[in-house]
Amino acid sequence: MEAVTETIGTDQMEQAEPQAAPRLNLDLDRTGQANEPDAADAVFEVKDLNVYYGDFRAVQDASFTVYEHEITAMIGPSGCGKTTVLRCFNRMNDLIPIARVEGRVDFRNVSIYDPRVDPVEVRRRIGMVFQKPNPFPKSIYDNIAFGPRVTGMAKKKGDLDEIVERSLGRAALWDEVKDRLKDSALGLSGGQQQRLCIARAIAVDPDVLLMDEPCSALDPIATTRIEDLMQEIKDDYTIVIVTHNMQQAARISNRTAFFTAQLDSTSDQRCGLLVEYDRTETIFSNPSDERTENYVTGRFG
Amino acid sequence: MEAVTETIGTDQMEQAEPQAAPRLNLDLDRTGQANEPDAADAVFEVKDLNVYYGDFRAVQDASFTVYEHEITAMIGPSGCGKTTVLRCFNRMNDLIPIARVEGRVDFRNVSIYDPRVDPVEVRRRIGMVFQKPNPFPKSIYDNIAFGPRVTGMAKKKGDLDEIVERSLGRAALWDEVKDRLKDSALGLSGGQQQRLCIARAIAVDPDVLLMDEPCSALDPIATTRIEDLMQEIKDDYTIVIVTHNMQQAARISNRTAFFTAQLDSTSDQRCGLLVEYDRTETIFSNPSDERTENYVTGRFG
Amino acid sequence: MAVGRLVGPRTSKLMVQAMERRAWDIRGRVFQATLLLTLAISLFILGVLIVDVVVDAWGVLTGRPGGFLNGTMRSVSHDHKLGVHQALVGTFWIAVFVAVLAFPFGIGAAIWLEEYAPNNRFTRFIELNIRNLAGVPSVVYGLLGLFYFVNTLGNLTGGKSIASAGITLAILVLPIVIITAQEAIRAVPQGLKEGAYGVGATKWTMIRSQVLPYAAPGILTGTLLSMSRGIGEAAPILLVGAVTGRLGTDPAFLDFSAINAEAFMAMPVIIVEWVQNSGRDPGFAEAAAAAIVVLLVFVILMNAAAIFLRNHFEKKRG
Amino acid sequence: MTVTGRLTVESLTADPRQARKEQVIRYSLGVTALVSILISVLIIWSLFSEAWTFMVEVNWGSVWDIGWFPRRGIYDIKTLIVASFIVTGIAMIVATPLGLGAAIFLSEYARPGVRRTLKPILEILAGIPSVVLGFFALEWIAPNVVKTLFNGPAAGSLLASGIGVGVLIIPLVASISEDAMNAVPMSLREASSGLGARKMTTTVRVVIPAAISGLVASFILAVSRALGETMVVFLAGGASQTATYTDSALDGSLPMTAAMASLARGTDNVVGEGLTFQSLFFVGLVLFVMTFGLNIVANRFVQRVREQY
Amino acid sequence: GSGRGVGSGITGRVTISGSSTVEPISVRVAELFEDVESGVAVTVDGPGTGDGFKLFCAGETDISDASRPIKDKEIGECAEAGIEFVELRVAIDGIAVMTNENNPVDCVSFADIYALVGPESTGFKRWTDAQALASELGSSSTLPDGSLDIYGPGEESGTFDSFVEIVLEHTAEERGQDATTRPDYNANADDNVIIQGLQSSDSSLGWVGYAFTANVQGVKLLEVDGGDGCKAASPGAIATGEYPVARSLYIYVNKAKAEASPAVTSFVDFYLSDGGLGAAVSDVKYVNLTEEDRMASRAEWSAR
Ligand SMILES: Nc1ncnc2c1ncn2[C@@H]1O[C@H](COP(=O)(O)OP(=O)(O)OP(=O)(O)O)[C@@H](O)[C@H]1O
Ligand SMILES: Nc1ncnc2c1ncn2[C@@H]1O[C@H](COP(=O)(O)OP(=O)(O)OP(=O)(O)O)[C@@H](O)[C@H]1O
Ligand SMILES: [Mg+2]
Ligand SMILES: [Mg+2]
Repeated sequence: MEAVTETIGTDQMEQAEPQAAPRLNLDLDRTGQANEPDAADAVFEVKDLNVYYGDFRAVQDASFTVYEHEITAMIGPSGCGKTTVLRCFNRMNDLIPIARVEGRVDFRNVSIYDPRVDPVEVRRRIGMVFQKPNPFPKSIYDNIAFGPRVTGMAKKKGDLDEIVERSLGRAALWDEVKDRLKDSALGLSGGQQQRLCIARAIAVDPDVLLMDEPCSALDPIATTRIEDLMQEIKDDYTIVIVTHNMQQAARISNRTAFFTAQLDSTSDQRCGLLVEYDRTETIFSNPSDERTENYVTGRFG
Repeated sequence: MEAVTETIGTDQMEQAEPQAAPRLNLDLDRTGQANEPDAADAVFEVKDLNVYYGDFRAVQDASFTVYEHEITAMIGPSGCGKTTVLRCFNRMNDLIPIARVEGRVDFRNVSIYDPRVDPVEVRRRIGMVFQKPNPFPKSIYDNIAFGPRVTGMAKKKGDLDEIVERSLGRAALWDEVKDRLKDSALGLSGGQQQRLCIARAIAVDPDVLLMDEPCSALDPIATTRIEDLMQEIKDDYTIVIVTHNMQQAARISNRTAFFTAQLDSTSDQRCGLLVEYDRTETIFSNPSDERTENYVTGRFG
Repeated sequence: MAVGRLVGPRTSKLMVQAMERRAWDIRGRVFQATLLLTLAISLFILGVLIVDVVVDAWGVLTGRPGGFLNGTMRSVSHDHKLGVHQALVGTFWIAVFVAVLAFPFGIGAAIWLEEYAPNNRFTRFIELNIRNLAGVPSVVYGLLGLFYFVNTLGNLTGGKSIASAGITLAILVLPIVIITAQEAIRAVPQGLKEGAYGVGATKWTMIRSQVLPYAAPGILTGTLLSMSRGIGEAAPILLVGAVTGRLGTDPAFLDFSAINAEAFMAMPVIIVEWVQNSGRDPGFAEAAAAAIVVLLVFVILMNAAAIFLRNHFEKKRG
Repeated sequence: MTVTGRLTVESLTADPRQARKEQVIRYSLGVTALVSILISVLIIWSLFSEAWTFMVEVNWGSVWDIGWFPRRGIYDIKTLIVASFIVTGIAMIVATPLGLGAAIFLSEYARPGVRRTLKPILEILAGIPSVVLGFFALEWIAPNVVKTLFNGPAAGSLLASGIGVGVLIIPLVASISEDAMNAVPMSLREASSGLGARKMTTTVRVVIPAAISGLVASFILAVSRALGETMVVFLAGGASQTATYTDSALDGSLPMTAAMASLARGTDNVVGEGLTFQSLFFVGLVLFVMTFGLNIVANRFVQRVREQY
Repeated sequence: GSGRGVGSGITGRVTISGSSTVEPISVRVAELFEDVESGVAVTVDGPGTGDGFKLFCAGETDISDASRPIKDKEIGECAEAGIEFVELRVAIDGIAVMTNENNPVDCVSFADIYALVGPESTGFKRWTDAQALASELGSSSTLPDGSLDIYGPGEESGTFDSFVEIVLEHTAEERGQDATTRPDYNANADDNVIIQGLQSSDSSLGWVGYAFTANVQGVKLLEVDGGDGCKAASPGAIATGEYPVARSLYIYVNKAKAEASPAVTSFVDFYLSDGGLGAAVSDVKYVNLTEEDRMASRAEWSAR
């Protein structure tokens, strides 16, 4: 994790707060929606984010704000950098030695790339669910208990049992697995495994849930269950989801960020670009950028 | 290739010809289109096709007909057996030792699983383009020349040069690579590699081109080029394409087959099923099956 | 389309002819048969080897198996006390050294290289160095042992002792342990690591709770393979000075004083000794064959266990 | 944890005790990795220091003479090197066609079940200790192959030990070559079949060229292994502690490794008189440099395979 | 462990060093002895007769193996250290000098052998190459014209040492040469390989321990002229010393140590018994003493 160049010093931190305001006004003007969250509800503020893999710039100058208790979707063609941006939110990119992040990502007004910040603490608060369900090769119980154990959350055995039951319950999995908590998690179906991963993420009581195409490996029925689940839990968590599936974004999200991959004329490489970020209805019915419109109407991609 | 159980005896062959007719009338009735191809134009007739991987039935009882000089698309959620069906058309499944094909696939009235039929000859006539561009680690020239050489098509060096130029030309790649035919094909971009693979398939002058998600690894611009290319060459070839992308199917194909994966109650496994096969306009605007409608309108998947 | 368009015949009969199997793909068949032959010859020779050894060993092993395992080195082959006990004791202790030294260091190094090492020149240098060490001929490790453990550190190790031989062989197998452990660790799915990090695990917690359990079978495979290599190597111990000729003492297996005693024997070296003796005393050829069978039982069992284990887990994990 | 509003940097900093523990683990593991460097340094130091003494003190005329007689002060290194090359050459002639053929068969032709059975068997056989091959070469190959087919001596000879080493490295060649061909993506085979190529054509014109780096690597590694192989040539090489120069495979002689092993054997072993002890390290150094060079080249090829796919 | 025999329960150590030629006999006797007296640990070493006497006269060993009688100088050293000893003859080392049965040569003199295989013969490829040197050394033989293919044991063996010391050493020292053979001959530790080599060339020459020549085909034992005319090798001629390429092998026992240690005493008792020497000498392929000579050694020991 040491390979990431933390280009953002603490001195830049003080200037962060007045960031989100102007954009909000714009939103109001364009869509006429009055119940826009105010700046205090911003969970993430991304400003001039650039991510490099070695020399290759995967994401260029992205700036946007994620609001509390909303589902924010990121859509766009393959390779446009959606996953890359998402992984900046909990410093998961630290795990890729060649990845380098520039610009700022503020989580509740703290720059998470501040050198004093421990990425482990960040990930405690910002849970993640991956494209392919990745249960540990342990029992269902131990999968859920893993997080509370390593973070020292549960003091007593009873606490742990309670956390496991509550998390599985929230992930709508308790009834299906309560009789076989000691069985291997690998014996669950794909959809169950993904809900298990959601339960596992919930178990450490995070503030935010990041989800990277959580349904792409699932069948339609399992997908529906996960989507329902997201709707249920969004009152407690802030959710950021990457999806390939425009219909899914339209169905579940409050806000949508549309990325595309654009040929960078200087380097002759394709670089991810945030084209448009707005309320989901706007993106799908009245986008302001032609590229967004082409994409959401299926004219390309 | 010896592992496939060839369940279809030659004695079944004689009954093959009157197969496509009834369905054509139906089509006429439903869509009112008069320029429906007649039975003589059928390139593939698939009848009661079942494909197994070991004990697992991946495709169940598929029957449909592919017509000459058309683009036929196969769509459906992941794992529904699209690739499996496509690979039955040129006996590519023979390469998977555990794969077993039952039912019949007639190519221009010849059952290609007839024991007398040489799969090598079948593949000569029915070219294939794969999901991931797979150029040989040789020069561009040698990639194209490979097929003509091994099939003994080109008698003289001049012939070979001509075939290479013409194939690259047809695949809209000649101008981009004509000055570096001796360079390694691995140095080309993804989109160029995929066009190279198309050129390579064209070089042996096949009758049919099978394409398995040929654009899924490509960016929108490269995708557009390949789609244009398909439109151009469809007068000379019959094309069958598998795609994940409904928009693509709608844009380019004449006919669409919609597959889905359905839980088989007896084996508790998900098995691929052909839900509906019709003219593309019909599938997208007026499908007769509810599952098709749900899928094409994005209500699931 | 100018050049040979093949759509051609559309009627059933002609088409079938066109696509008919060429009677026999003679060249292909010959090619395949040749390849099969090479495989058969290879396995045949190795089979002959095993059969030859077992046949030679038959008399000794069926005649007096217990006496042979409990017997000691003798200068004539017809001595009824001739046997491999001293060599088994030496090999046992060498195995202990390998396990105690090579395994922890090797696995530790593998963890560091796969999970901690920065991606820089120094790391690449270490990796290259390990790969090269794995290719250094074993006899050169013998020189290393002779120079340092027998001569320079002779006071500590007891000179030409089991300790010297054990440390030398531990060093010899270290690169193999590292490389196989690295492979096992590399095979841990990124998803598992990310899953652990995603709920707030620290690096070491992640390694301990996810990487090591998942990689355990692979690491075990590597340790078994390197152990079998360690107990089968003769050249380094020969240089470190396993006794040739007479070894007066015959310690018990758990006799710790044997570790740094100035004389020892080991299975591969007793085989060398007896093969060489067979010139003046042909009876030693049988004794050598019997000792080979004893050694092969251990080595092949270890290898087989390792490879079975690896294949089993590979299959289980798809 | 429902945090609302602001958070402070402090709430996201690491627990210092935890951080220290992580640090200690990190450094301990780093130290274990450094051991490998230490070993290399030790090897090179021991080889060079003794070999240096040898090179300074030896009468260089005796390093190019009639044979290897270390106890008489005649250290004709060419005798050893030529014997090593003869053995290695014979070993490669035996192992390359057999190992490569077996590998191609396993990777391209064998049914999965057959492959799943035979590959592990080959790998198990790859673990047969070399003393066993030494015994086999002397007791079986010499009388049954060298004498019968080549009219050579029924006892040890370079030919017998060359064949023995060849048999020893067949599994090595087969296993690495098989891995190399297995690493060729299925998609290339499919592309070739899709164009109407027959299996043999696909194998010869697509798979083998694509795997060539790995095949070359396996060949070089096998050469290096054959050069460094000790016990087979020691037991079946047909010479004892000395060797007169010969370039005939039917004679007995001492390859480098056998010369070292035989110096070490015997009651008054390695101490010896004069430069005997040092000559051991001199030969070791020559051998080390040769195999080191080969390994570096082989690793390059292996690296190339990795980068390709 | 093994070898737990039923002895008289003596414990202790016996330390033996000296000639590498005698070493195999002492080792074999030690093995047989330990089978009976498992409480005694016998160590045997073979650095050479001279080195052995140095240790012996320094009081570091109980028994010294020797392939020649002790020299006056060594007697002096022992006396200085106050060490008294008994000399016991234990076996005879006879070496057969051989050639192919098709070779016309029947007898060679020490001078011929020196000219053919001595240090000055290095590089000689034919028998005739050695003619000049042989004549110079006073030999009257006419060497045949054939390629000179020499087979013998390697330098590490006791037979090599004996051969050099008996046949070559004297002439070599006179001529200021190292006491050794030419390096370029086919050395092999395996006596059967030496015999095979002799069989393979019509004009071969070689030497092995006499015991290995029993029942060999295609080769003949040469008569050897050690100054007293050509003598053929036979057990009798070797035992009597008539055949010149033979010598007696001895052990020297420290009297005081034997007195002090029952282990040493009983070991030597055993050494000289039929169960000791009687079995060991033929086991390791040396020539047994005649019955009278063995009795003489026992008498010597009893009379110490
Ligand atoms: N670990 C990595 N090393 C190098 N390049 C990477 C790495 N991960 C991603 N990239 C590159 O960065 C770009 C953006 O990748 P990213 O995975 O963020 O795209 P995405 O929008 O999530 O695509 P997809 O929809 O296919 O998941 C791509 O060009 C990709 O090749
Ligand atoms: N080689 C194989 N061995 C075993 N099962 C296979 C194999 N190939 C495919 N399958 C299984 O057969 C089913 C159909 O697979 P197929 O690849 O045809 O689906 P698809 O519709 O092409 O999916 P996708 O859109 O993901 O490419 C799946 O359940 C898959 O797991
Ligand atoms: Mg992604
Ligand atoms: Mg597919």
